[in-house]
Amino acid sequence: MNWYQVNERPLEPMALYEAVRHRNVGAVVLFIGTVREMTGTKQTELLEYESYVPMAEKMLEQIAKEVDERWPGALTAIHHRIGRLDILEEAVVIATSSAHRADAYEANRYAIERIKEIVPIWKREHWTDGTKWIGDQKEQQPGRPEGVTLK
Amino acid sequence: MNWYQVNERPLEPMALYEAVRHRNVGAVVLFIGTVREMTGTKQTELLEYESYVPMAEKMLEQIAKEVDERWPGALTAIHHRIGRLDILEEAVVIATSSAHRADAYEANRYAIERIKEIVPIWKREHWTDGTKWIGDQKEQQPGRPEGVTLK
Amino acid sequence: MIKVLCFAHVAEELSVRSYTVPAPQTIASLRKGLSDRGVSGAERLMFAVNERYETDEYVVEAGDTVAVIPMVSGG
Amino acid sequence: MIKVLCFAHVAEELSVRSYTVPAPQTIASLRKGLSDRGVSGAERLMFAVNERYETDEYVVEAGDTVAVIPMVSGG
Repeated sequence: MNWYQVNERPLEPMALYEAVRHRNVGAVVLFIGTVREMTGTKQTELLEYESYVPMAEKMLEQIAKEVDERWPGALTAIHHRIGRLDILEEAVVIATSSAHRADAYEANRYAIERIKEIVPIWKREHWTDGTKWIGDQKEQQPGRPEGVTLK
Repeated sequence: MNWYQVNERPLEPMALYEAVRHRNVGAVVLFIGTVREMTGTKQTELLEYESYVPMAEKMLEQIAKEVDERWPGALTAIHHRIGRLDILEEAVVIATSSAHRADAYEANRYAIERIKEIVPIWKREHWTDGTKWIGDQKEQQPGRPEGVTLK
Repeated sequence: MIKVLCFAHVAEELSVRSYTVPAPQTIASLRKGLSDRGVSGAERLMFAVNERYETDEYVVEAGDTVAVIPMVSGG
Repeated sequence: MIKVLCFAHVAEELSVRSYTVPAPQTIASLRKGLSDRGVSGAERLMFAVNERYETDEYVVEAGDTVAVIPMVSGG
């Protein structure tokens, strides 16, 4: 299994779980992002994800390296789906593992926040009353990805 | 499926995942606690869990209610295994879901901390050099479970 | 009578999984009984009456089931 | 020449997925080109050269591939 993957295939959370398990892991955290129907009074019909795939997969791997620097020994596997997704379908799965639970939780949370900062994936909402490409709500420095190490 | 369960059967993380999903969930967090071999230089051969089962299942349900009070709408399912567990086997699975990821992460973390405070389950470590019943390392008020509401 | 259930190190130290004592009794008196019988760390034990945590001043009545609950270590 | 890749709202506004421009050019000049062609929010676009983020002063050379990266929204 590839640990960092962006493509149109349905996601398999247990494959990522199995990837990050080993004898000296005590805690695995899985995050699964699914397509939600209602946001306030707005009704989503489907989501459409687009990506600059080769760079996105590199960025996922970079996030895993950042995790390992911050929580030594923690393992991270991330798959993101692209294309058209219906309500209830999985868009992203992040699996983190560590000897102790605090690291596995924090590493996982870190990974999803970083995905929303640096991984070239875009979401287009198809609502009952129109469509729109969504920019992340995070405050970012104009023209520069948050926290990216530039040479 | 029972949402709150303590017995000797192997755990099935995906069953809990499926339980807490629905159309208005955007984030599911799964925590899976597995039996780890090494703790520093100590080598675990197996773990033995014992429980006061009917009360333990009630306490798991109480934790889910506490979660719903703190993160309205968040769903929680928890299975804990007891008996003898080998290295790599799953001891506990906690699934939480919510519209937004912050709630699902926080609810999940809250649930595992509460399990370690109020759920009558005890772990006996079988090391290569002996066995011991483990009391949680948390500081607790003597003779009183932390945070339990007493009438 | 009151039925008392024992678990983990308490069951091992007493070599019983349950025993009965006369009613009524406070939890404090049950705790002292365990201490007198040599149970270690009796001052840190928790108690549940009919599957609900109660504290030292609680009076356990005939027909109640008390669980002696050492520091838990699930997860 | 420099190959420029477009995604999401940028691709839609320009009605192209890629185009080429003469080398060398700074990212600042590519940004200005997009702004001049009517791309919205050009001042907030990010740029990657050969799959690596770079900033305005970076000089893109012939043969490089530049990706124009609107605010990402994965997850």
